[in-house]
Amino acid sequence: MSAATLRRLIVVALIALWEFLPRAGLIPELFLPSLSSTLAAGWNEAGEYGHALAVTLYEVAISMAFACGGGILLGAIVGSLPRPRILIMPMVSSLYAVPLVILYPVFTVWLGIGSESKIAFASIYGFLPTMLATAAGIQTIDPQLLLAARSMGATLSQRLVRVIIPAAIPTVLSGLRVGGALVIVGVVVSEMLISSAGIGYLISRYRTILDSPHVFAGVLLVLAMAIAFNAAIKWIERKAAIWQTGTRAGQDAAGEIAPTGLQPAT
Amino acid sequence: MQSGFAVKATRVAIVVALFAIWEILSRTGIVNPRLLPSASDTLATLGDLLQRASVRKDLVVTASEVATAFALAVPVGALIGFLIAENRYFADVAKPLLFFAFSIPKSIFLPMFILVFGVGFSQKVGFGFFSTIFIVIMSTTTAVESVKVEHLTVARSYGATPVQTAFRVYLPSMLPVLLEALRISMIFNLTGVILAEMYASRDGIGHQIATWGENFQMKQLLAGVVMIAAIAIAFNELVRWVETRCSHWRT
Amino acid sequence: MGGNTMQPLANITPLKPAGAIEVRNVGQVFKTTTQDVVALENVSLDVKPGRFVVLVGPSGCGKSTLLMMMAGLRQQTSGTITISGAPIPEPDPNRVGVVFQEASLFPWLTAEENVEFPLALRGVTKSDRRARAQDALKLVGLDGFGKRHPHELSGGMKQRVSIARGLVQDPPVLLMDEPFAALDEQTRMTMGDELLRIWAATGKTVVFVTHSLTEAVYLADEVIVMSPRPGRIVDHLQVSLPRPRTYEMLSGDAFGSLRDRIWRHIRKSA
Amino acid sequence: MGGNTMQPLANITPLKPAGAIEVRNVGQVFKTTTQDVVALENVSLDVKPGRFVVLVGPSGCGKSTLLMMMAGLRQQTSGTITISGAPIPEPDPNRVGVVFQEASLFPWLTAEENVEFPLALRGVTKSDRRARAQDALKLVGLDGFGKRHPHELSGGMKQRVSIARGLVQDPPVLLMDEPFAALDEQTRMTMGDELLRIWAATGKTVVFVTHSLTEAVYLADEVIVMSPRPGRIVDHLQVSLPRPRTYEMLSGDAFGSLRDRIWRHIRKSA
Amino acid sequence: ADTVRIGLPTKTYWPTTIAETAVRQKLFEKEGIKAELTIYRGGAETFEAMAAGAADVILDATSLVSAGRKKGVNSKVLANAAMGYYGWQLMTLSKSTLGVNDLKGKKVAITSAGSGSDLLALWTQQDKKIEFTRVPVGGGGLVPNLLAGNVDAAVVYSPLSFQISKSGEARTILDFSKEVPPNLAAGWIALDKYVQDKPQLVQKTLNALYGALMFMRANKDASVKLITELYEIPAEIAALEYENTIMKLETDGSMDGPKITEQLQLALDMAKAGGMKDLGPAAEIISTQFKPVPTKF
Ligand SMILES: Nc1ncnc2c1ncn2[C@@H]1O[C@H](COP(=O)(O)OP(=O)(O)OP(=O)(O)O)[C@@H](O)[C@H]1O
Ligand SMILES: Nc1ncnc2c1ncn2[C@@H]1O[C@H](COP(=O)(O)OP(=O)(O)OP(=O)(O)O)[C@@H](O)[C@H]1O
Ligand SMILES: Cc1ncc(C[n+]2csc(CCO)c2C)c(N)n1
Ligand SMILES: [Mg+2]
Ligand SMILES: [Mg+2]
Repeated sequence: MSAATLRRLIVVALIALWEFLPRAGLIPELFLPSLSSTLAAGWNEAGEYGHALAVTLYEVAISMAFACGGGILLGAIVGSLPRPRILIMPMVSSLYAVPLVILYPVFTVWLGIGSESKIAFASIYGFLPTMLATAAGIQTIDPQLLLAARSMGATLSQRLVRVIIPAAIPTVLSGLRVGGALVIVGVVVSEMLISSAGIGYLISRYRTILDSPHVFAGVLLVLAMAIAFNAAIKWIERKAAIWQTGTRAGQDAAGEIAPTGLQPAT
Repeated sequence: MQSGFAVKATRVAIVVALFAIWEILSRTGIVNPRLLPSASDTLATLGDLLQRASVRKDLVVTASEVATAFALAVPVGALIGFLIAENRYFADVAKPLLFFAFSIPKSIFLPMFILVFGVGFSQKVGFGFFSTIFIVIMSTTTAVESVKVEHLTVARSYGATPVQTAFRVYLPSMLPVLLEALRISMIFNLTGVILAEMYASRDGIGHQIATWGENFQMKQLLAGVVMIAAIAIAFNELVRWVETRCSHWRT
Repeated sequence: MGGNTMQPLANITPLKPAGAIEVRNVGQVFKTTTQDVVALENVSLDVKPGRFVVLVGPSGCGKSTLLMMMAGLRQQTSGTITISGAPIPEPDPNRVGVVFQEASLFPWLTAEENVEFPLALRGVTKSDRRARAQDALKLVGLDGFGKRHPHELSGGMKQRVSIARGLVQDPPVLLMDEPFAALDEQTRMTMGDELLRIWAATGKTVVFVTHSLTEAVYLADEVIVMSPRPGRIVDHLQVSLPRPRTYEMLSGDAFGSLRDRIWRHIRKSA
Repeated sequence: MGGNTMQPLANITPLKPAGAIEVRNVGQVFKTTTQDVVALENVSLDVKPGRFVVLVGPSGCGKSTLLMMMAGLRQQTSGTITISGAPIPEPDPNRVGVVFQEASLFPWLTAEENVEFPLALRGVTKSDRRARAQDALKLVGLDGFGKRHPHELSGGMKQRVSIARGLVQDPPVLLMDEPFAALDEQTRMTMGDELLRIWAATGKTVVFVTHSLTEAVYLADEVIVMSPRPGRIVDHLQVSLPRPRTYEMLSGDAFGSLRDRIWRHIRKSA
Repeated sequence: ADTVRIGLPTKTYWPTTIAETAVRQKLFEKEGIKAELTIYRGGAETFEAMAAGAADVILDATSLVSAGRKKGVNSKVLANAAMGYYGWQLMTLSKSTLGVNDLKGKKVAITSAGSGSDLLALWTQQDKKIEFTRVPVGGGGLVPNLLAGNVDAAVVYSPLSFQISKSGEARTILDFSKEVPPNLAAGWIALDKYVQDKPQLVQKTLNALYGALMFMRANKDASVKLITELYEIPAEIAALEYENTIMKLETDGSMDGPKITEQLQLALDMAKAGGMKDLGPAAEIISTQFKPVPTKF
């Protein structure tokens, strides 16, 4: 049996269990409603979920732009300048060790309970891995490539656009993959904690009134977002980085997460 | 060495500056001190908290949960990670699923852990384990893949047994990556346990922090956050220190 | 790559003919945190246009450093260097082309795009660029491989692309720093013949760095031997073997004695 | 590393003298998911004890595969291989030592610990181990460098450590797969002389793989030339140049004609 | 001795004070049982813990009991703990001039959807015929978000409400303990199965809890001291909490009084207005099996 087949079988089995376990009464519906009742609940309130999804997607998109844009920019700066790197990287890595969630309630005070606080929180959440990966990517660029470009008379900006960025793409993408996943988690978790809109809000709201089918309908939407994001990154990887096929590092970047630059998803 | 000292001094200066800004913001009322008690007040509260027997007991509880979850997650995760790294088929099956599991907010599953373990030590350890294992698996895989084929061939050519290969080639080769993995796993582990404590618990420092938060006891809350941050950073630095010691042979 | 499809020389008024290299009392000192490293000391050297000059010497003697200065990639601490009669304060691909090891190709570009790279930097139009890259690729015998990425090419082919990239702007001088070091000996030999063919066809001045003494004598008009750090020129040999060079010459006495002479310098310094 | 400090040969009853290698009709087929790759076909070969045999052939012809089978690291698909008269179903460091490229040293161990590694695997006591590692390091000329880590050694020094590791159990046979490939030509020449000195001092049978034809002729008693895949033996040359080999011989006619003969085989197959 | 695991929804909430008193006065010991107190993150979490078998007797909103029945969690209200929302107030910043009727279109902070504060917010909307946005901010978010001006008003529970009105930062614009008609908002709850298996343990637990309440009523100083300690608040606030909350709680816990069903139904109706669906009739979740006999202290 091919690996992909087995993997699909596992997924199908999990889905079947999701339907069967609650139906058979092996797990109370409060904790896990059957898949069908979850889907039905989602369908019945499709309008509400659609609206919440729009809010969440908006927040995810903006946070993604901040986290990824900022992460790439700062990572590029820190990665290419040795002084700030020595100074900042260990501090960033330490900061990273702090479970940030505890601070979220204080966070809302500064930025309000609207989208801003979610965006800020998720941006910071996704920013660190992207930045760390980019810095690592820039740092490991073969100096030979930069030398070659210089010998052909490339200016600083030409070197940036034509050498540094393309050379860093594989590492940056693997950073984005993690950073993006964390942005989604960050938005949803902060919506769950304090908010009045979005998927996370719906999950929380339905949870406190014990309406588990609606809770899991929200969870399903989060899963769908994660899957879609993953597919998008894969697509970009294929488009942007054909050249890395053939190198071991290249193959790894396609399916792998660099362990550096991860943060606990809550 | 001198520049090393300069760097350390600058880092300390940055941290001191941050605390100073915090102090000023709060003291001058630029930020409502009810919402952000001053740094000095927070540190004083921290000192006060550390005097309390109950807080110390909470710290011990959390520490034992963290240690247990870690001691369970690391070997189990390492074993699975090893299988994935060494077996192409297993890797093809498991990797996408693992990545997916990684990108789900784990807190959704907190009630499940109460369902299975009740409330107490095992539930918190269970959730800590669950939050840690994925990252252990993924980083072990990377660590195993960092072992050079040449080194394995050398060991084989000198008739090394599997156990000898494991301890004399795999382990030292993987050590730098593995330490890095341990460091990150510990971050996940700590977050997991604290989250479980915040959600439902009788004791533990996470439980205390959540309570302080719920009751708007800002000084205690911030002191707790500073305490957790200090512990996390201390652990982080410790492992990084071991890392540089252990990989002195790396150029 | 006939001169006709190529851009004319940069607008400099050469005191010397295009392709002449003049190195006068050049020194290079690297300042590091701990100490100053004198990499090169009082190096003087004249290369006439169209000559094939090979630089040899023990590792760390400053060969790459000297080449970098000739390429305008690094400035000497003392002395002067002129290329085609003018100093070279910064890289000028119209005067000097540089060829590195195969690893210096951009892996995300195709062979053809790699060769076009220096032209793209100067804003040469797409079609013009493509045409000139085709010419250069044809010259190095890679007709039809333009669409491949470096990882789809063998070591020797990658090195040809690298050479084509150095040649595409038709500079009168070509600097090559151990271009064949990453190739196995057999490919290396073939590439040597190939390089001589290209050199003969284009009439460039070539400065070539290698660790292989056989390769040095086989390729060179002149071999320059350098001493360990601080790098100085300890010998300058004229290789008067006839051209085209053939594999059989390797076993000849003339060849052997030249190589022995170099080897003695190197051995002495090791 | 006198024989006296070394362990006696493994307890086999040799039909042939220690150090003899016999390869009979050996084939190797790699089964991959897409197709079967015939790497070697019907290879037969006799190496008498104490001989220095060099294997050359185009890339991918199966040289490494053949060596792996002699080392017991891979089993042939057909045919038989005996070392010192007995088959070698698994690696046996008392009969066969293997020397890889410098990159195969364990970077986390010091030079001395690297050399001790094979002994440590067999539980030799610390002091005994240390003494034998010292002998082996002295033999390769690295007295006093035992406490350094590989990254603190030059390429040539690393390769010496690698050789010492292969020699430390005093096996009658030493297999070397392109041991000098990562070294520059000058270090390579010096290492070649060094290897011949060690070989002369210990009297081992050596099978040596290289891409350098000069190196092949310079080192060998016999050169075995292989064809491209499926690998077969296409020539077996006796090199009757006197020993010790000197650098001057490289320019001699005898040397040249041997190298030419090999080159023609290789060129034909390329 | 048998151990009962008591689930409490919030630390600074009167049920915690009662249970803590029972422990400190050794009332559980006097009943010959042991008690293990666990404080959860809120009513829903406490209910989940009971459903999962992690808590045996809990104090929670009665509406959750009704909602749980439709999700396979069968529990009942065993004893009536509170008939009103004591100490709960709708507050604005002192410097704000808003009154209840000005809240139209404004933002009002609540702890979480379906919580007591949410029900009160909804009740206000209906009662005053105004519409505003309810924003869930969690217990810890009420005061900060009010002070930061992120919301215009907040439904605050005691003792926080007493604290910020005392400090002058906020003022009350609606006192729910006075405005909301009596309804059975909170009760002691257990799973049917647990009641069936260990009726005596449940009885003893209720005895101890109501014994604690009696003790508190009889010992003001000791109780205020306990509240001061537990909540880490000034004694004067603790005294307010004592007077306005503890002293208002139901003392006999009886579930077979004449108006119980009606008052419970009123609580469920409020919950329905709060968005809870599938709530059965009040009678379904009443258990009259126990009558707390306060343990002598
Ligand atoms: N950026 C630098 N900072 C300090 N020292 C340097 C620097 N670059 C080179 N050197 C030193 O200058 C000397 C000459 O270096 P260079 O690379 O030119 O030698 P090389 O002859 O090319 O050696 P190789 O044969 O190994 O390529 C060396 O001793 C080297 O250590
Ligand atoms: N594990 C394997 N699976 C499939 N094919 C293999 C495997 N190992 C080697 N081969 C194939 O067997 C042939 C011989 O390989 P081998 O490595 O022995 O060649 P070689 O002569 O050592 O080449 P080189 O000079 O490049 O080192 C090659 O064509 C190679 O592709
Ligand atoms: C800080 C705080 N958070 C949540 C609740 C919610 N809650 C838990 S049980 C219950 C029933 C009594 O109304 C209610 C409302 C609260 N009371 N206090
Ligand atoms: Mg160099
Ligand atoms: Mg090979």
